[in-house]
Amino acid sequence: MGLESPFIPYLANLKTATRLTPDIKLLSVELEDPDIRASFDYKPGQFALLSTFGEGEAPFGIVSLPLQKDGLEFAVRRIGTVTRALHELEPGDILGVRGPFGNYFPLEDYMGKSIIIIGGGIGMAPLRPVINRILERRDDYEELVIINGARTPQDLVFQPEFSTWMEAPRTRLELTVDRGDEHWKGRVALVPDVVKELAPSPDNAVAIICGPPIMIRFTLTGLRNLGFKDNQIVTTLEAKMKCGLGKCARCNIGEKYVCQDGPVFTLEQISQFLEQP
Amino acid sequence: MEYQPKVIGFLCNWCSYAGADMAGTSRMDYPQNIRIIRVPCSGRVDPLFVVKCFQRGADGVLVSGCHPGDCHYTEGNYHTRRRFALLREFLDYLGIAKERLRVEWVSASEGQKFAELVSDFTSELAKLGPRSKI
Amino acid sequence: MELIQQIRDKARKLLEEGAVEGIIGYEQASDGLTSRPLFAYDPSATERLIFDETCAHNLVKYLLDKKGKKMAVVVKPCDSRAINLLLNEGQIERDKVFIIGVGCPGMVETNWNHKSETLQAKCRSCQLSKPLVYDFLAGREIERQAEEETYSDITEAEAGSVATRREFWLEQFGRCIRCYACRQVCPGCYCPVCFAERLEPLWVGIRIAPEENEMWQTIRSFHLAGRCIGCNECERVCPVDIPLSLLNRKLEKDVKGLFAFQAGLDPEEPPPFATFKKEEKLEFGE
Amino acid sequence: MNLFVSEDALIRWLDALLQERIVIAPVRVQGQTMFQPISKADSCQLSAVSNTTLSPKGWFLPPTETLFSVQRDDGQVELVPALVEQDAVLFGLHPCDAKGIALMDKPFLQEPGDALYRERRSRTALVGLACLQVQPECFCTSMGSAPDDPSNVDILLTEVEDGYIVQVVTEKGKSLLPQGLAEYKGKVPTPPKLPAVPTKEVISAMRELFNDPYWEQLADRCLHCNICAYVCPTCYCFDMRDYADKGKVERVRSWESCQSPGFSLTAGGYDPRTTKGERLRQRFYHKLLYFPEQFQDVACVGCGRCVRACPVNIDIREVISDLQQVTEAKSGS
Repeated sequence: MGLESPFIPYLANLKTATRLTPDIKLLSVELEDPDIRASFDYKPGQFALLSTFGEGEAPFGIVSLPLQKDGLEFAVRRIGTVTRALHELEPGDILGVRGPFGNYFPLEDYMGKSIIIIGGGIGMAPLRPVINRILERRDDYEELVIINGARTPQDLVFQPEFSTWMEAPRTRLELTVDRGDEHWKGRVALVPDVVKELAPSPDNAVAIICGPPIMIRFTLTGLRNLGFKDNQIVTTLEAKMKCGLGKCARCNIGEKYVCQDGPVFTLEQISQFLEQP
Repeated sequence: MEYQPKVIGFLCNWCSYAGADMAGTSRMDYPQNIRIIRVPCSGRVDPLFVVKCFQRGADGVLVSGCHPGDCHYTEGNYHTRRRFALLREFLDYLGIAKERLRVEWVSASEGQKFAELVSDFTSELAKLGPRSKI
Repeated sequence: MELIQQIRDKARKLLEEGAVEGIIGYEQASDGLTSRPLFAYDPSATERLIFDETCAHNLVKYLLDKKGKKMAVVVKPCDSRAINLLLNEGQIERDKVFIIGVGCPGMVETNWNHKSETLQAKCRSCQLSKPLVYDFLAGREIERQAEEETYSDITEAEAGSVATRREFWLEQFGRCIRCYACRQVCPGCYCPVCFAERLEPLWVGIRIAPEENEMWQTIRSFHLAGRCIGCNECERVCPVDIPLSLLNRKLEKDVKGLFAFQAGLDPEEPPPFATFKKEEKLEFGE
Repeated sequence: MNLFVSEDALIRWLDALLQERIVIAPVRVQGQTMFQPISKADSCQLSAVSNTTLSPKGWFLPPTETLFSVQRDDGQVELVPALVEQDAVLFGLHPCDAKGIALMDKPFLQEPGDALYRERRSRTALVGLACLQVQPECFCTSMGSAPDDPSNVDILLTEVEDGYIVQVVTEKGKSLLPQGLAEYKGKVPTPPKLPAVPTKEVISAMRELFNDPYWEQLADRCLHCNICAYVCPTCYCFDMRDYADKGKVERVRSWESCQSPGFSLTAGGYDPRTTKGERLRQRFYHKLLYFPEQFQDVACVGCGRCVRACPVNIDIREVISDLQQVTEAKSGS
């Protein structure tokens, strides 16, 4: 029984760890084995299970784009045992990567449409590769509206990329925070209110939303009031995961396995789940 | 390699830890089998810590605090006394000899007593021999 | 049976008057021989209430799932000690519980689809003719001709060597599959996050192996020291028949010996680890 | 073609098997029967009547196992996968347990297959034992199995006068047989009859029953322990975590159950199933609806272990018939 057990991760080492917010770090990871690195293909929306040997594994969306020079990137919020260990890794340290798992955002189907991207806090992480892929092929898409919310200004994620997003053609970046501070000059409002205010048109548009459940619930009503149908609204579900292989049933919601049938679902699909997440 | 018992010592910060410190500063040598863990009060030592020490392979555990009545927090060691009177009996019943768990009162000025206590405890554990590992 | 009819009538009246939102009692199990807990919310369901010598379940723990709701619960004398325990530890409010007390003939050893004639060990030494606390007594007091609890099995084990006891317990703990039924059934086990589930620090861990099982059983039973009321449900529900009462009764005997205390007799008296006596020596010299 | 093995020949056969294989068989332990590796033939307690307390799934998905260990030397890290060292034979399992193993094959062997599980399966022969009598809570015939169903074993034994009929099912079984077994020409005992449990009709109605208050009421008496999942031959959920012990790191897999408090709780605090009713419902829906939709077979073999072991008598047969009444009441039929 050789190494082909799907539970054994690929070895990788940490190249860089940049702090994005007080509790979120952007980890750039390079797979050790060159053949695996070359064949490790994925699409925006897919995730991997990262291992720190001694704690365990946890699922993280892959936030880089494939064949990007600085390897696989993950935005990790420090919240449990594995994330604490990931935050303590130094460049050069060894970790494990299993994946890529799950389905992905069907960006090819969205060509020729306007894209509204709504992210709350760490919810921006799985949306980043979507934004960067759209900017890579900007002409294939109509309007691009990005609404990025967070609790406080320093909790806004991916700040180094705001300027590139803002200057991209036919692209609009709206930042908002729940609570400002003395030198925050931007918007202070909840994400659902910003959506209501910007009132993006549902015609030939797709909304991709990811964030804390409360934000999603209120933003959904806003989008539906604006005329968005459930098959025009897409999200990526957060669930407890252990194997990523559709075996341990931890992410089993209704008849779906989030690790294999998801994590990306349209609202229409989710509304047909027997069990509501 | 002659059997060296592994001893874990939970020492209360105000009395026993200071006593051990005094033993050190006045050059009293005592066996270095003991690994000392400083706790604010002997009352802070949860039976869970002691059982975990035994599970991870300790041969002996010492819980040491201020003499009853001198506790910096007035009643910490009264609780320690009750807890470990029961736990000692219970562990013996479960097959961990009661001699392996000792509760002693060592004040900040009793460096000598601490040194003697550790060497006496270590030799007693050496006689008992290693615990049968699972 | 007159006792059963009294329980049913009282339960029906309580529900019809809206005095309680639900009744927690016993009904016949699907083997037609033993019994199982019943939750009755509408008066018609009270017809299924029964009480016989197979109603060993301690229903008091279910009150913890119904906090804030006024419930009636059928309580045997031994179960009533769990009421006192939970009152003493502030887990239930007395005015939220209507206690239907029953004089108890003693419960028999049962298994699924099997009812023996022999009384459970705890019942052979039980001296309680009626519950210590109740709002209504169904049936009548039943004088118990109880044998004195001498803990003979415990003292016999204590007389053996440390090595034999170690071997005995390693074999018992080796069979534990960590289903946690002993915790889930125990009225004294209600921590929001049990120490066995904590990840940081990892006190027990997920391995189902002798070492971790020993850690689990040792600390679980020690957390009941001076709190276990001897309903022995943990031993009854254990799927691999580990003699857990040998742990609980050892602690019960020592707590009586060291602190002259028995759990669940008086809801006001503080349990042994919540108090102390300055002058007691407890074999530590001072 | 049925063969015959006498009682003594069986003992000799077991001794022969013990020379080259691990033999797991029912053994008496503290008043219960458990599947355990045996060291000598006569500790094997074959019984054509009752079942073991725990199912034999523990041989293929052990309560705890190491998936791989991490070797660290001067910065270099190597992941050493756990290996299956020896062939084995699982002796004396009843057809319902054999079906349970076949059901567990579906998720574990589905690509990407679990290599450890697959290796153990291929290196373990299954010698089944038909049931001559059944216990009151058995209902295997309603779940696609039968007291004499040979389909999931390599050899099926059936107890007769001073010995056993030996029905060879697979090549693997044939290779295990001792030499010179005579042909059996006698009568094959007819399998006992079992009560029918209306599973098919109920499963089709389960979609509409998801939000029925029945589940919340049923869960009132549930203790939320893991007994039903751990005794069950087809409950296979597991947990994985690392163990760092004195410098050695191992990734460990252990049994887990959807009744446990943290089963679906994420680190961020989100949990789709927080109430008792939701968790109890998940167990029945995974067995009777989700697994069948994913693998076209019900994840229950009717062995009756959960019925016997549940401290508060949550009886899956009663749940199924209750669901039927609830559907009839709903549809007014």
